Amino acid sequence: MTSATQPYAETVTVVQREVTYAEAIREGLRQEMRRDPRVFLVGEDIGVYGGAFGVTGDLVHEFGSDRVRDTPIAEEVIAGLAIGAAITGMRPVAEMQFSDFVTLAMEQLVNQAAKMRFMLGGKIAVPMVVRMPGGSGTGAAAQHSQSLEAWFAHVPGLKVVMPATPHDAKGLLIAAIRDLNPVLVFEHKLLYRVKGSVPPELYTEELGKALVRRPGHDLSLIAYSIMVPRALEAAELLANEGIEAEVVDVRCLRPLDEATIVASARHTGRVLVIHEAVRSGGFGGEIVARIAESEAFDFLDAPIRRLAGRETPVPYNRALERSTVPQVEDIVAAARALVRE
Amino acid sequence: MTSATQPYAETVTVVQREVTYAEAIREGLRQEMRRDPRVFLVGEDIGVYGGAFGVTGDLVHEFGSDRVRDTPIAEEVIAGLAIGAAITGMRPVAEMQFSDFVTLAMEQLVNQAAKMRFMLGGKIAVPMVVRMPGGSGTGAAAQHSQSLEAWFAHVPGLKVVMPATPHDAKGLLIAAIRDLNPVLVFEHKLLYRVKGSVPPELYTEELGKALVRRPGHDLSLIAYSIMVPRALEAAELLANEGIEAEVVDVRCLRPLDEATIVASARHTGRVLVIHEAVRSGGFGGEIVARIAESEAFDFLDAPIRRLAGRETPVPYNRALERSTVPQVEDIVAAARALVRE
Amino acid sequence: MREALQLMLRIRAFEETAEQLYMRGLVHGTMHLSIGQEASAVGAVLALEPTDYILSTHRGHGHCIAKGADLGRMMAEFMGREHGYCRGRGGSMHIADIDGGNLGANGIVAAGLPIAVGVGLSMQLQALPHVCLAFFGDGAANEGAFHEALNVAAIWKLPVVFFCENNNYAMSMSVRNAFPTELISQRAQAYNLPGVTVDGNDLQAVYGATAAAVARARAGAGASLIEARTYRWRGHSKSDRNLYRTQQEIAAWKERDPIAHLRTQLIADGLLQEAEAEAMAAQVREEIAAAVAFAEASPEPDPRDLEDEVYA
Amino acid sequence: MREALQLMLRIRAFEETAEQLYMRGLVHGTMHLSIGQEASAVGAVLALEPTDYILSTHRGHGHCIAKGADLGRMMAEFMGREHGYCRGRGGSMHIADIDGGNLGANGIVAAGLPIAVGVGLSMQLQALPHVCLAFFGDGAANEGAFHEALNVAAIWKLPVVFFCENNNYAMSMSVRNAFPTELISQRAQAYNLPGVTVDGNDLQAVYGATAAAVARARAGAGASLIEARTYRWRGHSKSDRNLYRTQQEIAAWKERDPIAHLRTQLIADGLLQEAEAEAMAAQVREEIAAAVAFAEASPEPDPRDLEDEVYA
Ligand SMILES: Cc1ncc(C[n+]2csc(CCOP(=O)(O)OP(=O)(O)O)c2C)c(N)n1
Ligand SMILES: Cc1ncc(C[n+]2csc(CCOP(=O)(O)OP(=O)(O)O)c2C)c(N)n1
Ligand SMILES: [Mg+2]
Ligand SMILES: [Mg+2]
Repeated sequence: MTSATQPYAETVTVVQREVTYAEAIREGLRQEMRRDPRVFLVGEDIGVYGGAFGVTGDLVHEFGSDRVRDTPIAEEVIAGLAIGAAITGMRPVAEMQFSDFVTLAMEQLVNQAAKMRFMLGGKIAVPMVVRMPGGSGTGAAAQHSQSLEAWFAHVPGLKVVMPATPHDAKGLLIAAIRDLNPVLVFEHKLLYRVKGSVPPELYTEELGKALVRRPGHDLSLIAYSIMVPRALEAAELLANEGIEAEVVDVRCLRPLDEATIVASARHTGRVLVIHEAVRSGGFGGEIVARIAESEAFDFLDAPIRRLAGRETPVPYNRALERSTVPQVEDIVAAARALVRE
Repeated sequence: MTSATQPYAETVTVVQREVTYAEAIREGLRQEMRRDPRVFLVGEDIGVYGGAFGVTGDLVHEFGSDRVRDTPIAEEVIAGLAIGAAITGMRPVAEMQFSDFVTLAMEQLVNQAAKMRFMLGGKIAVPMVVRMPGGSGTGAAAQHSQSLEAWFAHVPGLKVVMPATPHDAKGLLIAAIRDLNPVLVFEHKLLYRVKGSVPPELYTEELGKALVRRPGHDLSLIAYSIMVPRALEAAELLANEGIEAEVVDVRCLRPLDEATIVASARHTGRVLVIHEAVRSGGFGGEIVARIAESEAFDFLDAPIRRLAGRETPVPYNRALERSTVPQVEDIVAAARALVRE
Repeated sequence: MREALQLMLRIRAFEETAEQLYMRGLVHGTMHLSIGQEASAVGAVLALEPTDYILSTHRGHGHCIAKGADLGRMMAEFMGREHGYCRGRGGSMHIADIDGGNLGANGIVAAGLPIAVGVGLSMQLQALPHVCLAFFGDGAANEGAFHEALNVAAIWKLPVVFFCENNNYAMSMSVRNAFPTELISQRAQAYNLPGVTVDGNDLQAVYGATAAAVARARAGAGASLIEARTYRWRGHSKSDRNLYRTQQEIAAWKERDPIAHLRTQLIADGLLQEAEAEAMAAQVREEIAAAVAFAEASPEPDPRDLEDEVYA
Repeated sequence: MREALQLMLRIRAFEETAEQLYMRGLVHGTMHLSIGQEASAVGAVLALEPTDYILSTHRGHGHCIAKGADLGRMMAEFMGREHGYCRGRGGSMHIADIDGGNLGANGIVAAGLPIAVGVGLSMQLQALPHVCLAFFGDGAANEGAFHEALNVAAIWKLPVVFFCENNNYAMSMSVRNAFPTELISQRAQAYNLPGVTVDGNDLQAVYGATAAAVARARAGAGASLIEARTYRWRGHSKSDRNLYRTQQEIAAWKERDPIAHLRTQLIADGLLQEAEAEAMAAQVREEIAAAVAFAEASPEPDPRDLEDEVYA
């Protein structure tokens, strides 16, 4: 939580290698697997097929089908076996092919992985990772497009990571693998092909640390995952209108870097919280509550606003689908309205 | 949403029959099953055993084991069969023996029941109910004591009911059974033995309507389920100190009666949101956000506060367990602090 | 049997056209084609009455057509249009034809099986004579839902037919690696249910096995498991590069084309003339062209009041 | 075998004492007693090496004692005290003895089975010679997790022993109503695993079957399913009024007391004298009394820093 005293991301000045979010994940997995023989991958079609979204790619060729392990379609066992392996010396990285399928693994993740350490009086650690592609935008309809991160942010014992950039996709993943707790990483399908600068070496990004991606003083756009690049794009457009938005990338929902969020709210006095997940019961409510409960409350110049997914399942048709999730223009409009309040 | 214009519950003046929350549920089931042959009950040990908490009691003797149907331990099928029966003419009322076991039925409830109508373009309705005992206080430890309602309040297509009194346990349940949508009813284990006045006839309570259980002007205690009686008890103690708390019983998390909540916040200017579920990611965040986004924002005299479950799994030891969940004295203390802010 | 051939041709043509539309960028989303599996879809559904139910899968176009769905409304749904079966909300993976007894394709593997138990129970409780046939893949047979559903259907003697289309792969996972046994139908024994394996590319074999299971279900004798061995000619979905199987294997299965097989048989049996077969194919092509035209003429759905459609 | 008798006596005495403590209102929570099932717990665990793992169930006191747990720390946990195995956080349903290879009781039916797959896989990946034995009940065998776990353990030939304690009831659900087959072990065939049913009240039968399965697992030949037929004398938990079974049935099973059976056998075989048996029982009573004293002397845990213990 050093962010409060160090509020702005350092500006990258040197030209760096650009790789996609998916490649960054694969590179992180490859490097960590080379470093640590305890790490193995397990999931559906992650081997020869290379993963439904191509994330694991050719890893099976380097590490073999023992360490890049295809399973039958059996999500409960995928989660459960990660637990069993984690508590007996391994470092499993499991994949749910779509995050929607985690509905079949809730018992193992929530009742077992999250609680085991606490229930057993601290006698055990459960160092495992579950990677899950989430979000809409690919026409995959209601059962393949959800954003369910809020559920897990509600579960003590789990950590929840939402990387927004290729850099974070790699660094937060490595940190997650080395973490001694069960960590869920929600990757956004539409980000997989987005490029960004990624250091070629192994590195970690601290779990539980938000980042101010863009400084500003007129309002705070608090976002995570795909809503970060959208908020940054919106901020550029807003800047053309003379509105300087500060963009905070939450990065990790549990543990949550409340200090950075509250500092930004206090600094700008106007807050728009943005996520793709359905608004009601979404994690945005938690962020709003943290601000509303905090010392920033007295510095607010307008009601806190949320911009989030509509109160519907995700529809198939492209225009319908697009309408259910905040787009850049929606952020611009909501921000504009907020600074006028 | 008539609540905004009719903010206070009518005071009950005639002496009424007192029955327990569990009896009220059973009576509601019995009467509705007599009225509507499509209604049947399904779950583990609900027949001869009478239910793990004795809720279904002797119903099997009146309706037989076809309509009060014991299942093997197979939560995914319990949920799924309710869906299949609901879409082909029946009115299933399924039970999860403990709400924690719904982790095994998330796929059916969230991906199927909630979305079916929408995904199929409105061609179908899924009139089913899932009853689930939740909450802590019985020494059942981490896997039998959770409060998971926030998850479902995040899912469009589901309705989520949290009855706080025997009256509501019956009336909201009947409404849930008659509703054409999947409705989840979270019953609190510690409430099962609590008595209250319950009309002997069949009646429904509207889903999606909050109730001001006690008027007051110094602060609003916004609560649901077991926290309602605790808030009312706290309000009595606070009244002795000259603090008049208004107690709002949310009753239904989805649909949410925002109008009643916002009206109370605006009226008192100070809000304490209370629930048993873990604070982070809990539904309290949603309630706070609704207020912080609303016109009540300008009427707030203090930051909105939440009082909720600690950030841990529920421990076994009685004192530990008690410490993880808001008690009457915690509400009194938090309310007192809030009015002084 | 001529009807069967026509249905199979219709499915093949639908799938090929769907593929073309997809290639031409006219479809946003995913699709799972059932080319090569037409006999299992048609053979199974022909053994049902119109008032019986089916539950379908992500690879569901064939089931839907076999159950008598309107091709135009299917195509419109595939293209996400307002006049599609789901008004463009569901797409390929969720096409349903409720009035026709198709309770819907499903995007979640094995998810239809617990629902089928409920449909069966509902029939039993209402003393209705209808049967529920649940399609699922080989991959689905390794999900927990399969086990729970078959067990409950067995103990309650529900009128359900569990119909497994074993096309040898669950995405890239070969049945050789996913199953410790040779036959999926063998699992029926664990639930004391009849279980048979049939050549899923042989329309009559599929029909026969299903008819027996349906008769049993309708007679109140309970559920059955059928395994139909077949093969999908196309990749799992459009992102599939077929790295997990050989071109040789695909070619060998194409030799066993269920449509050619039935056609040859009907002609050999004197039930069909070459010319009739050609006419049938031509007619199907027209039907599909009309379906595409219908779909293309259908308006885009309106995003405005989407929230109003979530609840009944 | 004398060791086995001692362990069984210890379990019985622990359970009886637990029950008394509960009756006296000294325990806040629930408990599931395994009185009558001692031979299955002990017979199974005796076939393991100390370095092997077990996964236990809600009815887990017996498994834990058989695996060599400290009675005082168990009793302290049961009473929710700081010196209990879980520092009072877990209670009866979550007692674990990690150092002793007991990875924990579990409050969720069948939840240990997927975890056991992971332990087995972990051993295989690390080329360690240890075996994982997962206890579960008849009720658990109808959960989806059972199916997924057995299938995956089978295809990967994991060193796991699936040990089903069939005590004829899952709470109030009789196996007669919950299963369409006579034998649960028959389900092994669906996964091409060896499956046997043994008299769970016969220590030697249990031991023999388990030893064979363990040897197979350790040799790299894969998993097995064992069904041990037994009976719980007490209700499912304390709220049970035994409405689903007859007193007659309970009495008949009490006649088949596994402890009396082994004791008689040992004496008949000349491996034990009456007096030794008495001395053993007396010693066990002392152990349990000491365990209670230890538990009662153990402090109550402190609620203050609970949040700090959630994460490693
Ligand atoms: C629960 C679940 N897990 C994984 C997937 C992703 N997925 C979709 S289809 C499929 C393969 C299904 O194989 P099978 O059941 O054999 O059907 P087929 O595709 O061969 O027709 C997979 C893994 C899913 N949709 N649902
Ligand atoms: C998933 C799940 N469903 C239901 C329960 C409630 N429950 C606890 S034990 C039990 C019966 C278990 O039966 P069985 O597996 O035969 O074990 P036994 O109690 O007979 O030892 C039930 C229904 C649970 N704990 N977990
Ligand atoms: Mg397949
Ligand atoms: Mg049992």
